[in-house]
Amino acid sequence: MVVTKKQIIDWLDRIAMVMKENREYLIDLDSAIGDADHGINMSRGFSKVQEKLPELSQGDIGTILKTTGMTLMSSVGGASGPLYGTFFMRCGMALAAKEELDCKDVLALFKAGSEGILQRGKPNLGDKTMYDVWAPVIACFETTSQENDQDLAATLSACVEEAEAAMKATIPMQAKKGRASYLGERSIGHQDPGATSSYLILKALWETLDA
Amino acid sequence: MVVTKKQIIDWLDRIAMVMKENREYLIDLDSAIGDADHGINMSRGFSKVQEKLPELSQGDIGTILKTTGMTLMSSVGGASGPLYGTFFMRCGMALAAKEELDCKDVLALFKAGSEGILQRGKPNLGDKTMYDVWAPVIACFETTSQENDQDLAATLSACVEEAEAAMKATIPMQAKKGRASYLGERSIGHQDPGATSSYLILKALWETLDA
Amino acid sequence: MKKLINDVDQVVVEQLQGMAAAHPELQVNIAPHYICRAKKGDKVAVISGGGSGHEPMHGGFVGFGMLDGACPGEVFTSPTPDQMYECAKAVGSDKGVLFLVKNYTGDVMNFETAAELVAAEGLPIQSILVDDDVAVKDSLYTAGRRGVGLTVLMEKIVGAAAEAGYSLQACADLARKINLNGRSMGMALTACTVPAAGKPNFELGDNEIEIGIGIHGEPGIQKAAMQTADEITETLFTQIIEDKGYSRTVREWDNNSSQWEEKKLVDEDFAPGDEMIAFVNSMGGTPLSELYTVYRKLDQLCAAKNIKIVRNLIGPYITSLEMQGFSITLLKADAEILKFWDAPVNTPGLRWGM
Amino acid sequence: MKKLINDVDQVVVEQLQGMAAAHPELQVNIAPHYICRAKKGDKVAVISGGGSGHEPMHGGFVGFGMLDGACPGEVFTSPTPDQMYECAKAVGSDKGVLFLVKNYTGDVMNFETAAELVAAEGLPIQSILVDDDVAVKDSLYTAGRRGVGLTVLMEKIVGAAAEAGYSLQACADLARKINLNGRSMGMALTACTVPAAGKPNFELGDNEIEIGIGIHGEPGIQKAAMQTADEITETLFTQIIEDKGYSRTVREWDNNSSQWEEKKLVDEDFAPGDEMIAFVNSMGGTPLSELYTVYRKLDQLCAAKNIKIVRNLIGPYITSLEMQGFSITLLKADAEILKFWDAPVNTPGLRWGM
Ligand SMILES: Nc1ncnc2c1ncn2[C@@H]1O[C@H](COP(=O)(O)OP(=O)(O)O)[C@@H](O)[C@H]1O
Ligand SMILES: Nc1ncnc2c1ncn2[C@@H]1O[C@H](COP(=O)(O)OP(=O)(O)O)[C@@H](O)[C@H]1O
Ligand SMILES: [Mg+2]
Ligand SMILES: [Mg+2]
Ligand SMILES: [Mg+2]
Ligand SMILES: [Mg+2]
Repeated sequence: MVVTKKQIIDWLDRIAMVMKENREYLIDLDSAIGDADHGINMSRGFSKVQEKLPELSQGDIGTILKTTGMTLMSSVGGASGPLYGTFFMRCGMALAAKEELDCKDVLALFKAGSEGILQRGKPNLGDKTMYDVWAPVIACFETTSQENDQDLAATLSACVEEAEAAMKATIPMQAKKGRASYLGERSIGHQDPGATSSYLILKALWETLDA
Repeated sequence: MVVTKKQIIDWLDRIAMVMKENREYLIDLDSAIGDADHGINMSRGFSKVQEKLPELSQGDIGTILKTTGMTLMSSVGGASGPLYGTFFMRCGMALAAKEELDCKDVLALFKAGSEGILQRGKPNLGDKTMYDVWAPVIACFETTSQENDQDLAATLSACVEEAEAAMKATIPMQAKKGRASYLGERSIGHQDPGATSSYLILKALWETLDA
Repeated sequence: MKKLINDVDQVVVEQLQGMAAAHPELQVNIAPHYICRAKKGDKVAVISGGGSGHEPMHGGFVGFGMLDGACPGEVFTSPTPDQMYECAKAVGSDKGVLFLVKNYTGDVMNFETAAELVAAEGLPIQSILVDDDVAVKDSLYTAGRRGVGLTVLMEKIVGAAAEAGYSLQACADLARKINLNGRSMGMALTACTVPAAGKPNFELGDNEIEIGIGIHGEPGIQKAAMQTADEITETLFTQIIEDKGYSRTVREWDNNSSQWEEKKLVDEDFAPGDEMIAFVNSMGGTPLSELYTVYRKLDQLCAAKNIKIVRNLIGPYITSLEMQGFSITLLKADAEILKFWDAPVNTPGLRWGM
Repeated sequence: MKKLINDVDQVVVEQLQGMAAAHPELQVNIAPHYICRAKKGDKVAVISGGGSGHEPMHGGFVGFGMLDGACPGEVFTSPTPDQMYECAKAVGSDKGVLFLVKNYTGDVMNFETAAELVAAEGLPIQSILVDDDVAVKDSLYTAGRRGVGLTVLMEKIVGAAAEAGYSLQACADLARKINLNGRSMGMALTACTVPAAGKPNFELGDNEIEIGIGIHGEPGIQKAAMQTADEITETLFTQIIEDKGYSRTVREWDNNSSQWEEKKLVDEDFAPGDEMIAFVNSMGGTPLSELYTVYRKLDQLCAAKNIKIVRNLIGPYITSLEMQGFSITLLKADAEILKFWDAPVNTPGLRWGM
C-alpha cells in the first residue's frame, strides 16, 4: 500500500470537512481552557487550503504540503497557525518532489512535522499540547511499522488508536504551554483542543486511505 | 375634628415611612412606563423631609409645609421633585401662620397644592399624571364636606376612596405628559406611579388622623 | 445586578469623588452636586446637567472649549434647582449664563426653576432646549421629543463659541440653530439596571431589540426582532433623514421682562447635498468595534442619498449605564458650526487641538 | 448572542471598512488586514497587532505620536505573519521597524515568523514583548505573564519617542524599560461572546466574578464571590503593588547575527515615593461611571502607600468585546516616560496636544 498524490489531496480535503464537522466541538474544548477559537481557526485555515486544492493538484506531494503549510500560516492565526503551518511546511520539505509515499515516507512526514512543532512551540512532553499526540504517535509508528513489515494500513490503524489514547491522556495533565497554562490547576480535567485537532488530522489520513 | 401641628408632623413622618414601604412598588410601576426611579425619588425626598422634622416642629403649619416643599424640591429631582415641591410650597403659602387646620383649611391645602402642580406641569385631566388624582379628590372634598357639615373625618374617608378609584382610573389612560407619554399606546394598561404616590400621600393623612 | 459600586445610595457621590481625584483641574462640589471649571471666565458660562448614568456626559465635558459647569442628578433623575443655581453662581459672570437642557419633563421643570433663581440673582440667563430624538413623533400628545445625542454636539459647539467670546444671545441663537438642524435615533440590544432599583427596567428576549430607545433605560417606541447591524442602521437612518418639519413650542427666558416667553420653533429639513457631522454613539455596553460596523453602513447610506459626512464622532459619549445599543445623530453643519466643532477642546471626555 | 454585526465571518473586515470610512487619514488594507499611516515617515516604524476584539487597541492607536501600523487578527486570534510583513513593508524605512508584541504564545510565534521575514527583506527589526499581567504568577510553568493594559501605555510612549527621532535601539530600550516598570491586573463581572463562537466562553453566576482575567474571554485565575468596588480594587492593587522581581527569558532579534538572542529580564519593584501613571481600563461593557468609582479607591490606596499618581488614563482602551469588568495598570514613570506620555498624539482612540 502506498499513498498517492490524489490521496494526499483527498486527505487535505477530508481534514477541511472534519474541521468543519468538529468546529463546535473544538470551540467547546477551547472554551474550557482557552479562548474558544480553536474550532474557528482550524476550520477557517483548512477551508482556505481546500480552496487551493484544485490548483495544487499540479504539483508534487512536497509542494502540496508546503503550500498547505504556508496557507495555514497566513490564515489560521493564534498559536495553532504557526504550529500547523510549520508542521505542514516541514512535511513538504521532507517529501520534496515525491509523487507517492510509502510507509517510511509517511514516518518521515510525521517526524518532520512534529519536529517543526517542537522548534516553534518548544513544548515538553506532558505540557498538554498537540505535541503530546505527535510524540507517542511517532514512537508507535516506528514500532508498529517494524513489527508489521512496513505495512502502512496496519501501522496507521495502530497509530490512530495510539493518538486517541494520547489525546485523552491530555485530560489529567496540567497545561504548561499556551493559553491554557494561565489556568494552572484549573486546566486539569479538560482535553486539549490542539491535541484533539491533531488526532483528527491523523484519523483523517487513515480514513482517506481506508476509503 | 381639627388637624393639629403635631398631626401635620406625624403625617409627613408617615409619608416617609409609606414611601419607604412602597419603594419597590413605585419602582415597579415606573419601570413599566417610565424609568424606574419614582420609588427611589420619593423615598429619598421624604427621608430628607423626615430628617428635618425635629427642627421644623418649632414653626407654624405654613412654615412646616413650605420647608417640606423646598426640601423636596432640592432632593427629589426628576419630574416629581418640582411637582411635589411646588405642591407643598403652595400648601405652606396657603396656610401661613396656622397652628391647626379645620375642614376648610384642609380643602384650601389641597386646592393650593393641586394648583401648583397644574402650573408647573400643565397637565390636562386624563393625561395620566398625579393631577388625575388631585382634581377628583378636590371635587369629592367639596361635595362631601358640604354634605357632611364640614366633618373632616367623613370627608377624608370619602376622599381616600375617591383617590384610590382615581389612581386605578389612570390604568386605561394613555399618557400625554411626562416620560410615560413616549410610550404612546404602550402606556395603556399601567397605573401611573405619580398618581399612586399622590394617593399614598392622601391616605397617609387619613391614617394619621384616624390613628 | 453586578456593578462596580459600593453602596447603591452613594454611586453618584463616589463617581464624583473619582472625578475629583482624576481631574484636579476641575472643581467638584459635593453638596449640592456640580462639576465646574476651577476658574470663572470672562465669558458666557455654559452649564448643562441631567440625570447621572450618561457618562461622560455631562461632567466629563467640563473644561476649555466646552462646558463651564455640569449638574448631575441621581441616576436617570433630573438634578434639582439648587444644583444649577449654585453652579451658575460659581461660574457665571455678567456675560451671562446659558443652560443647555435636554427636553424631559423633569429636566425642564428643574432647570426652569433654577433659571428663575439665577435671574433673581441679577445674572443674565438663557435656557435652550435640545429635543432631537425623532423616535418621538409628535409634541401635541407627548412631552415632546427627547434630548439625546445632539446634546453632545451642542455642548461642544456652543462651548467653543462661548470660549471665542460670543454673547449670551449669540450663544443661545447658535444652540437653537443646532437644535433645529440635528436629529437622532437610538436602539437597545439589552436593558440596563439603575443601581438603586437593582433590576433591569425592562426585559428583552434573546431575539428582541428595542427601537427608538431613550437614554434612561425606559423601553423604546417599538420592540422588534433581532436584525443585522446594516438593517438596524438603515432603520434609524431612514427615520432620521425622513423626519420633516417637526414643530414645538418652547419657553425661553426674556431677560428684559423677566418672564418666560413661548416660541414656536420648526426643524429645518435635511436635503441631498447637505454636509453633516455624523455621530455614532454607544449606549455604554456596546464596544467600539460594533460602532464601526454601524458607521460603515451609515457612510454607505449617506453616500447613496448624496449626504456628505464632513466630520464624525464615534464612541460612548452619551450613555445609558451598561446598556448595549447605539444611537445615530446627524447634524447639518454650516461654516459656523464646523468652525466651532473644529475649535480646540480639552475635557476629560472630549479632547482635540490642545 | 445579540451583537451589532452582519455576518460572524465578516466582523473584522466590516469593522475595518468602518474605520476606513471614518478615518480617511489612515490607510486600511484588507488583504491582508492592516491599518497604517498614509505616509511612510523617516523614523522608526512602530507596529503592533493582535487578535481583534480589543478596540480601540490596536488599530485605533495608529496615527501621529503613536503607532505606524496595526495588524488585527480574527477576534481573539493572533494575526498571521503575512500581515505584519506587509505592514512593515508599507511603513518601514531604513530607520527600522519595532514590533510591540503582547506575550501570548500565538502572538509571539506569529510575530517571530514575521520578524524573520522582515529581516530577510533587509530592514532593521526589533521586537519587544509586553508581559505585565501579574495574575499569572510564574513563567516557568506557564506561557508567562500576559500582555494586557501596559500595552496601551507602551504604544503611546514609544510611539512618541519614535516620533521624536529615537533610534530603533533607543525605542526598543525604552519599550523594555516600560515593560519592566509596569504591571496590571484585571477582573470580569461578565463573560463575552466571540461572534463566530456564538456563545459566551464561560459562565458566571449572579453573585460571581472572575479575578485575574485576561483579555481574550478566557476564564480568570480565580472565581470569587461578588464584592464591592472598593474591595475588588484593593485586591487588584495589592497584587500589582506586591508583585516583586518577576523574571522571564525573552527572545530579541539580533540584527548583526541575524538570529534570535535570549535575554533574561527582571522586573523593577515598586516602592513608596514612586511616581506612577495610573490606568483604569474598561473591559468594554463597564461604563465610565464605574471606572471612576474604582479610580476613587485606587487614588486612596496609592496615597496610603505614598505612591504618587502623576498622570492617569480612564476609559475603554484595551477591551474584551462587550465584557464587563476592568483592569488597573500602574507604570512607574521617570522623566523620559512622562515626557513622551505628555507628547502630542493624534489617533482615533487617543488624542491630546494637537
Ligand atoms: N507552545 C506550544 N507548543 C505546542 N502546542 C501549543 C503551544 N501552545 C499552544 N499549543 C497548542 O495550541 C492549541 C491552541 O490553539 P488555538 O486555540 O488555535 O490558539 P490560541 O491559543 O492562540 O487561541 C492548544 O490546545 C495547544 O495544543
Ligand atoms: N407634566 C406633568 N404634570 C403632572 N404630573 C406629571 C407630569 N409629568 C410627569 N408627571 C408625574 O410624575 C411622575 C413621574 O415621576 P418620577 O418618576 O419621579 O420622575 P421622572 O419621570 O422624571 O423619572 C408621573 O408618574 C406623573 O404622575
Ligand atoms: Mg484558542
Ligand atoms: Mg421616573
Ligand atoms: Mg427619572
Ligand atoms: Mg486565540
